[in-house]
Amino acid sequence: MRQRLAHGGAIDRDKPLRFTFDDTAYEGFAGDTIASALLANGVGIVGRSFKYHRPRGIYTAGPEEPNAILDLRHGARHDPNARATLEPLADGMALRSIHASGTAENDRLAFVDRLARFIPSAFYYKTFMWPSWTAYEHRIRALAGLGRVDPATRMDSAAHRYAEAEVCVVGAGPSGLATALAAARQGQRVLLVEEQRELGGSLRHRTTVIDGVSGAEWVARYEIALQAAGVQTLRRSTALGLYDHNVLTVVQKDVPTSPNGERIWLVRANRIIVATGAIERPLLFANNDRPGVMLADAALVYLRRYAVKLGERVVVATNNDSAYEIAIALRHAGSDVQLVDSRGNADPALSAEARSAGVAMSTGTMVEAVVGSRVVEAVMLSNGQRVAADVVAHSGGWTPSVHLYCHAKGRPQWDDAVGSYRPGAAVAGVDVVGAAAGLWDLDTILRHAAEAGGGSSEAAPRSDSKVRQWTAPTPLPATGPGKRVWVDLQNDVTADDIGLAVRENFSAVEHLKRYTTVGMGTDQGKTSNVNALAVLAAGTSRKIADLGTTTFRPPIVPVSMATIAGSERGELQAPIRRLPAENTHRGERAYFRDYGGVLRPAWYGADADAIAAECIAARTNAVVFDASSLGKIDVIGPQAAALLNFVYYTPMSSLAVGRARYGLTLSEAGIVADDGVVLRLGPAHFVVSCSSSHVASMAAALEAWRQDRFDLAQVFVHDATAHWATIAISGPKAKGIVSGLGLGVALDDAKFPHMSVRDASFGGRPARVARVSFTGERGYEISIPAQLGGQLWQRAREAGAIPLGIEALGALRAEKGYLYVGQDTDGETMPHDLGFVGPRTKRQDAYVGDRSLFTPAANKPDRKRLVGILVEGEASIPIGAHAIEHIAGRKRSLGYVTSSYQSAHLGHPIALGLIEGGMERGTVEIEHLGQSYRARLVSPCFLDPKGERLNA
Amino acid sequence: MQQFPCPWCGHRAEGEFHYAGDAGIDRPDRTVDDKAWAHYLYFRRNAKGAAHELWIHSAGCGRWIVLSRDTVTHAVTGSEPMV
Amino acid sequence: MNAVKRHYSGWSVLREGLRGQTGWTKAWHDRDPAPRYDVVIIGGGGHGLATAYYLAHTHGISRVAVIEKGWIGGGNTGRNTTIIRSNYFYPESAALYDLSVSLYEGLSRALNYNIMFSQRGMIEVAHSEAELEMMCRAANAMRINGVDIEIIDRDEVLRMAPILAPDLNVRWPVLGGQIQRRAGVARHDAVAWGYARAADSLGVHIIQNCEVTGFEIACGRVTAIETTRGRIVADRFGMAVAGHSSVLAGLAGFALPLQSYTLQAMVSEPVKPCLDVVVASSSHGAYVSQSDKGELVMGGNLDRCPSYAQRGNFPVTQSVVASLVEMFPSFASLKLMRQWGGIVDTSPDNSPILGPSPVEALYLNCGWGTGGFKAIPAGGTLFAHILATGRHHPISAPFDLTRFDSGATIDEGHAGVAH
Amino acid sequence: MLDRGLFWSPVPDWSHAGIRHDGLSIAALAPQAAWLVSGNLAAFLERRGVRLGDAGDRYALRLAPDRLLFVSVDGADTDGVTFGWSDGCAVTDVSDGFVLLDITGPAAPELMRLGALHDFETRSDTASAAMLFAGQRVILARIPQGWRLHVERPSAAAIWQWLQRAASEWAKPPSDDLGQSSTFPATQQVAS
Ligand SMILES: Cc1cc2nc3c(=O)[nH]c(=O)nc-3n(C[C@H](O)[C@H](O)[C@H](O)COP(=O)(O)OP(=O)(O)OC[C@H]3O[C@@H](n4cnc5c(N)ncnc54)[C@H](O)[C@@H]3O)c2cc1C
Ligand SMILES: NC(=O)c1ccc[n+]([C@@H]2O[C@H](COP(=O)([O-])OP(=O)(O)OC[C@H]3O[C@@H](n4cnc5c(N)ncnc54)[C@H](O)[C@@H]3O)[C@@H](O)[C@H]2O)c1
Ligand SMILES: Cc1cc2nc3c(=O)[nH]c(=O)nc-3n(C[C@H](O)[C@H](O)[C@H](O)COP(=O)(O)O)c2cc1C
Ligand SMILES: [Zn+2]
Repeated sequence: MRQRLAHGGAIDRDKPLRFTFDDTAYEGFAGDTIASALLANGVGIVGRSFKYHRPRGIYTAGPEEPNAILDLRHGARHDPNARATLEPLADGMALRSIHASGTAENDRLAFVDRLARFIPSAFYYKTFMWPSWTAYEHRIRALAGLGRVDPATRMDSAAHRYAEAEVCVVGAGPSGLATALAAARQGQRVLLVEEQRELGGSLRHRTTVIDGVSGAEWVARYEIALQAAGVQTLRRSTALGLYDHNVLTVVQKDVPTSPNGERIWLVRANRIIVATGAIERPLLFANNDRPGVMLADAALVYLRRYAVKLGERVVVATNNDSAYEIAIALRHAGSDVQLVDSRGNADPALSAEARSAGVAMSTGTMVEAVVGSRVVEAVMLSNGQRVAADVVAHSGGWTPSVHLYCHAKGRPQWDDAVGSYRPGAAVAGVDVVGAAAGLWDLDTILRHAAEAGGGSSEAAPRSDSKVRQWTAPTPLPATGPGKRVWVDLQNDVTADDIGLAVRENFSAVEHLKRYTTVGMGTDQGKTSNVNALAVLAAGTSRKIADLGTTTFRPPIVPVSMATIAGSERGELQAPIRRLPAENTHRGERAYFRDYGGVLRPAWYGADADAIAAECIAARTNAVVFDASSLGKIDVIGPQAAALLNFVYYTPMSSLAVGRARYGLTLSEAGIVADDGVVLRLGPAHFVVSCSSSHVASMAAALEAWRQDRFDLAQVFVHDATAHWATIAISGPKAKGIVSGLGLGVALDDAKFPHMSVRDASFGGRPARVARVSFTGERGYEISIPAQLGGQLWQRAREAGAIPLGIEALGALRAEKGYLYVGQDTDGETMPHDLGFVGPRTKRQDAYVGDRSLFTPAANKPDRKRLVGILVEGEASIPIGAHAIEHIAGRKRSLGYVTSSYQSAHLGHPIALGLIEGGMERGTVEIEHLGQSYRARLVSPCFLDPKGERLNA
Repeated sequence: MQQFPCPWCGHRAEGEFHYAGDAGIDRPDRTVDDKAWAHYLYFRRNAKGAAHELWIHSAGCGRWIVLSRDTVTHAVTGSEPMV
Repeated sequence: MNAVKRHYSGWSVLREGLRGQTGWTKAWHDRDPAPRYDVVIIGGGGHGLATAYYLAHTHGISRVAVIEKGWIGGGNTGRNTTIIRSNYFYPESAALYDLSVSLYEGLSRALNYNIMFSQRGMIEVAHSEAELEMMCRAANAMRINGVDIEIIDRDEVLRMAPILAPDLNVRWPVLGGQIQRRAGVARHDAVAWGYARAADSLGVHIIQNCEVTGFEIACGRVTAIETTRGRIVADRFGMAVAGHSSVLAGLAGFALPLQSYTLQAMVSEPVKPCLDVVVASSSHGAYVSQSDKGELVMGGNLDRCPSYAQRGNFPVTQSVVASLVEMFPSFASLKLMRQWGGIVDTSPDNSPILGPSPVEALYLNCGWGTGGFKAIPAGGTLFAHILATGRHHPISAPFDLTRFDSGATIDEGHAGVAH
Repeated sequence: MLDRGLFWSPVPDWSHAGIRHDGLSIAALAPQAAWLVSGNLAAFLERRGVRLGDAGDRYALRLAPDRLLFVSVDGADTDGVTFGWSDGCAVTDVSDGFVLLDITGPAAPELMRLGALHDFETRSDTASAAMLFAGQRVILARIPQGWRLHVERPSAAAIWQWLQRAASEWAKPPSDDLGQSSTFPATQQVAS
C-alpha cells in the first residue's frame, strides 16, 4: 500500500486539496500533481489500455507518461485527456479514468485481453472486408479513442505573445542554467524556458554536489544570479516546436491573465539552446505494463518531491548506474529493496554503497517477467529466482530529448558510447547541451554548457559525480505466448507485434511505426521509440545505428486547440470590414450581411419583403444607397493614363477630364477580374472605382504593373477608399433630392451629363459627385469624407429618399443586365463572352491578358456567354440552376443561372446566366436539384435597352 | 512565423509579404505563339533549393522585391529591390 | 518468381492467432534493380504503386519496376487527410474522380487488403445564403455529371454533425450544406501497402531506397535512368513523384506548370467517436474528420511560400485550428497531438496532368496537388493504360499537358474545397 | 434569413472611445488632416517644413521609398495643398481614412508584443511605418510613452476589439502565489 511519508517533499501539508477519482473521494496537498496524489492515496489502476483493456498504473512522472490520462473536470473546465503527471492538483477536481467501460478497477471490456492473440498489430488490414468495412467500422470506432468530448464545453483563450531574444534556453536543469548564466554574463539577452514550476531539472530530486554545495542549494544560488544578470524566465512553460527562422513556440501554463490559464509564446532567438535533458528508457520484460511497474527516476521523483512511499517491497531493475541512488533512497524511506543489475560488472563502489544501505543486490541477472495482473506480486529473474515485490522501478538507460534539434532538421546519430541516439551534425542557430546532447557526466555537462553560453570552461561550475554509466546495452528478453513484452504502453504494442511487422516486411522504421502504431500515441513514443528500434534491430539483424529514427514533429506535448487559436476567436477571426455609416444603418433597422468581406445592409425593415418595395421605390421615386466600400483608388501622374490603359481592357487614355467610363480588367489569363468605373479628375489624375470585394486586388494589380513597366516617378497609386463615404442617390426623383443637399454642383444635364464627375463640397469639405447608375435610373454618386457619411445619408432621407439595400440593388441591376463580376462571371469568362468585343478586335497596344484572348480555347464559338433568361411560368429559377442538353441519353450542362430575381417592376422573374453559345440557343431546359424548368434565352437587358431612364 | 528581409523595411513577419512568382521572367508581347505564351503564364522553375523569387511587401512598403531563398531550408540569403 | 501470398480473411486471422502469427509472409519483397524492364515507374506513392498493379493486372505487363527514393507510401500518400470524393465541377473531372470512387468501393476486395474505405459522407458547410447559392451551382453541375450530391438544410447538417455549433450568431453559422454521401475517408497507408502487396504478387519489382538522379536521353527519347542503385533501361518510363515532379522534369530537360507548396495536416489526441462525417467549410477552407483510431484529422490551406520542406509553419496551424474551434466550439479543449506537412504539386487549374511529356518514352502523372489521394485507383488505371498503349484513355485525354497551350484548362479552383 | 448585424458588434463611437486599465491607456482620435504623398518627398517635406519621424501635432511617416503619410492632427499648416499631381508629387486626401489609436502607459510595450513579432523600439530611415499588427494593416508611429496606430477606418472596429480584449487580459491582477511566472517580464525587457 502506498502512503505519504510524514516529512519531506515539495508539498504543502497545510493545504489539503480534495478530489475524486472514479467517484471515490481522496485528498492530496498543494504541490501535488494528480499523479502524485493518486499514488499517495494508493490508487494503483488509473486506466485501461487502448486496445486490450489491460489495467495500467502511473508509469512516469513527466510528459512521457503513456498511461495516466484522465478525464478532468474542474469548475467550468473539462479536459478529456488530462495527463496526470503534468497537471497540478487543485481542490475540487473530479477525475475519471478513460477508456474503461465502468471504472478503471472494474472494466467490463477487460475480456478483450483474452482475445489478444487474434487481434495483433494491423490485423484489421486482413479482415473486415466482407461485405464491406462499413459493416464493422462503427463498432471498431466505438472501441477506440481515449476520452470523450463534452459538446457543452467552451474554452476561451488568450492572444499569443511574441518575444525576441538573443539566446533562448529551453530547459532549466544544470545544463540550461549554466548556459543561460554564461550567456547573460556575456551580455546576451537570454530567455529561459522551463516546463516545471521550479528550476533545477534533475537536480530537484537527484543528489549532487556542485561547487561544493548540494544541487538544490546550487540551483537556489543560480536563480538569484540569473535574475541579477537579467535573464528572463518563463516557468510552467513547455517548448512545443521549433520552426523556420528559429521561431520557438512555447505554451505557458498557470497564466492568470489568460481565460484558459494558458498562453502561446512565439519566441524568435538568434540561438536556441536545447537543454531538455533525457528521458528514462524502460527495460523490456514480460508483463512490464502491470500497475506498480514504473520508471526508476519517476519513483525517485515521487519519493523526493511528493513524499510518496510507493511500496513495501521494491525491485529496482537497471542496466546502468543511475538507479543506485534510487535504490538507496527507497531503502532509506523504509521499503525493502532488491536491486537487480543486468551487468555482471557493476561498479564495485556503488554496489558497496547500496549494500551498506541495506539494499539487496543481484547482479548479472535481469527481470524476466512480472507476476500479478492487477498488482505486482513478484518478479521472475533470468537466474530463475522469484522475488516478491509490490513495485518494480526500472531503468533501461536514457534517451536524449532531441525533439527541438530534430524539428530544425537536425539528424540524430546513434552513438554506441552513449547507448542512444544523440544530435549529429550541427544545425545553424541551434545548440544542444547537457543530457539532451548525450552527455551524462555532470562535470562535463557543466563545462560544455558554460562554453555553449559563451563563457570559459574554467569559470564553469564543477561537480564530481559517482555515476559513471548511464546506459548500457541490454539483451532483449524472450517473448512469446504468456510472455508479452510491452514496447508502447499507450498503443498496446508488444515486442511480438514488432516481430510480426518484420516478418511481413514492414521493417523500415516508418513502416514499422505506421503498421504497429508504435510511438503514435499522445506520448509520441517518448518511452517506446528507442526500444522499438532495439527490437526491430534484433529482428532484422541490423544495427540500430542503421535504422534511423522516425520524424519528430510538434507539438512536443499536446496542447489545447483553444490555446493554439489564441485571439483568433469570435469576431476576431477573419474580422469583417465596416462602413463608415454602419451605425446610421443600424438606426434604420438594416439587416446586415457579409458582402465580399464588408458588413453591408441587405435591406431595411423587418423582413425580406422590404426588397420589393425598395425596388419599386427605385423605379418610381428616389432611393439612397450606401456604396462606401466601392473602390476609390487614385492613379496620379503623367503616366497615369498609360498605366490604366495597360491594366484595363477598356481603353482609358481617351477619357476626357470630368468624365467617367465603365471598364473591365482582366487577369493575364484573359479572365475578367473586375469591372468598375474610372473617373478622370484631371489630365494626370484618375480615380478607379472598382467593386468592393476587389479593392485590395485592384490596388495591388495597379501597383504591380506600375513597378513592373512604368517610370516610378511618373505614376502613383493611392488607395483612398477608406477616406470616402459614397452615398448613391438614384431614381426618377433623384435630381430633386440631390439638388437640395447643398453640394454646390450645377445639376443641369447639359452641363453635367450621365457618366461625368464634378467637384463638390459638403459640410465645408471637398466632395465629389459622379453621374453613374447601378440601377438604370438617373443616378448620382456622392463621395464625401467618411465621417460625414451618416450626415449626408440623413439629409437624403429627410429629402425623401428611401433606403435601398444590396439585395434590391441586385435585382435592379439585373433588370438592366449589369453584371456582377464573380457572380455573373466565372473562372473562364472572357470579355467577349460578356459582349465586350471591341477592344479585343480593335486594340493593338498591350494590355493585361491580351494574348490570352486569342488561344484556341478563347476563339471557340461555343463559349459560355452572358444571357438573360426568362423562365416559363411564375416561379423564379434558383441561382445555380443549370441549362442542360441531352446527348446519347446523358445530360450535359450548357451553363448556369448566375443571378435570379423576382422583378418587382416587370412583374415576372428574370435571370442572368452563362450559357454555351449564348442567346442564339433560343429555348433551353433548366434543371435545379432534380426540378426542371423551360426558359427562353434573351438579351441580358430586360429594361430600357436604350437607356432613356438615365436622364428621365 | 518566418521573417523576410525587405531591402527597405528590414526584417518583417512573413504575413506582410505575398509571393508573386519566379523572378526575372519577361512578359512576351502578343505576337508570340500559344506555346510561348503558355510558358510565360503557367510554367515555373519550381526550384528545389536555391531560388530567386518575386515577393511583394504588401502590408509594408508595397515594393516588389527579389528574395534569394532556399526552398528546402527556407533560409533567406538575399533580398533586393526588383529592377 | 511470384511469391504466393497468404489470402487475407477473418479465417486466416483466426488461424494465425492460434499459430502465434508465424505463418504470415512478406507483404512485398525488397528487390534489387534488374538492368532492364518493360516499364519503370518512378515514385512509390499511391499513384506509382497503383499504376504498377494495373499494368500487371490489367495489361499483363509484369516486367515492371517501381523506383522509390525512400520508403513506399512515404510521400503525400502517407501524410494526407484521406478524403475521397468526386464532387467536382467539370464533367472531365467528374468522370475521372467518379471512376476513382467506384474503384475505391471495390478496392479492399480487389486487392485483398482492407483499405477501410469508410463512406461516411462529406459535408461542405455553407455559412451564408450566398455560399448556399454557389453551392447549388456546383451541386447541379455535379448531379448533371452523374455524381451523387445533395443540398441539405441546416437541420440536416446539424443532425449529421451535431457537434457543430448550432447557434446562428457565431462566426461561422451553419446555414446548410452540400453532401456527397458516397464520399468518405480511407486508411491512407493501407492503400499504398495494398497495391504494393498485390503488385508484388503479380511480379512487379518494388525497389526502395533508390533515387532517380538522371535520365539518358537520345534523340529526344529517354532510354534509361540513372539511380543511386545503378542504371536501369526500359521501354517506357512513368513518373509519379508528386511534389518532386519539377525536379525530375528538370533532370529530363523540361519545365512543368507546377509549383510545390507545403500543405499541412494535423491530428488531435484521440477521443471517442464524436464526428461521423467529414466536414469542410467553404469559407475558410479548413476541414476535419475523425479517424477510426479517434484523432481528429484536420487540414486547411497551403502555406505561404513555395517549399520543399515538408513541415509547414505555425501561422497556418493556428488558422486551421482557430477556424475549426469556431465551427466546433467543444473542440477547444481537445489537444493537438501532431502536425506535419507534405509537398504538393499544385497546377494552375487545380487539375492533374496525365499523359506524354515533351520527351519521348517519358510519361507524366502529376499535378494532383492537394487532392490526389482520392484519385489513386483512377490515376493508376489511366496511367497504366497510357504506359501500356502509348495512348490516352478517353478519361485522361483532357488532362494532357498541352491543355495549357490551347487554353483548355479545367479550372477546379473555384469549385469549392480543393482537397 | 440571418441578420449578421446581430453577430458583429456595432462600431464604437470614435469620438468617445477609450480603454483604461492600470498602466495602460488607449484613446482614439480622428486627425483633422491626413494625406498620402508620393513622388518627390524631399520637396514636399521642405515645403511643409516637417521631417520624417515621430508623431507630434504635425508629422510625416514613411510608407514606401517614395511615399509618406502626412498628418496634421489639429489641421494646422494644411493650406495651399493641391490634391492630384503637382510639382512632381501625387497627393491624395485621406483625412477621414484613418482612426488614430494612442496606446500609452508603462504597459504599452507589453500590449504591443501581443500584436506582432516586431522590434517596436527601433526603425531605420528607409523602413515603412506600415505593418501588420493583430493581423491588420496599421501605420505605426512613436509617441511619448507609447505608440500611435493609424488604422484604416473600415478595420478600426476589429483592432479596437482586439485591443479591448488584449488589454483586459493584461489587466487582470497577477495572482500572488505564482510569483515570477505569472507577471509579464517585458517591462524589465523594455527597460534594458
Ligand atoms: C497534408 C495533405 C493533405 C492531403 N489531403 C488530401 C485529401 O484529403 N484527399 C485527397 O484526395 N488528397 C489529399 N492530398 C493529396 C494527396 O496526398 C496526393 O495528391 C497523393 O497522395 C499523391 O500521390 P502520389 O502517389 O502521386 O505521390 P506521393 O505519395 O507523394 O508519392 C511520390 C513518391 O515519389 C517519390 N520520389 C520523389 N522523387 C523521387 C526520385 N527522384 N526517385 C524516386 N522516387 C522519388 C517520393 O519519395 C514519394 O514516395 C493531401 C496532401 C497533403 C500533403
Ligand atoms: N534525468 C535526466 O534527464 C538525466 C539523464 C541522464 C543524466 N542526468 C543527469 O542530469 C543532469 C543533466 O542535466 P540536464 O540539464 O541536461 O537535464 P535535466 O533533466 O536536469 O533538465 C532538463 C530540464 O528541461 C526541462 N524540459 C524538458 N523538455 C522541455 C520542453 N520541451 N520545454 C521546456 N522545458 C523542458 C525539464 O523540465 C527539465 O527541467 C546531469 O546531472 C546528468 O548527469 C539526468
Ligand atoms: C490520417 C492520418 C492519421 C494520423 N494519425 C496519427 C496518430 O494517431 N498519431 C500520430 O502520432 N500520428 C498520426 N498521423 C501522422 C503521422 O504520424 C505522420 O506525421 C504523417 O504520416 C507524416 O509523416 P512524418 O511526420 O513522418 O513526416 C496521422 C497521419 C494521417 C495521415
Ligand atoms: Zn518593405
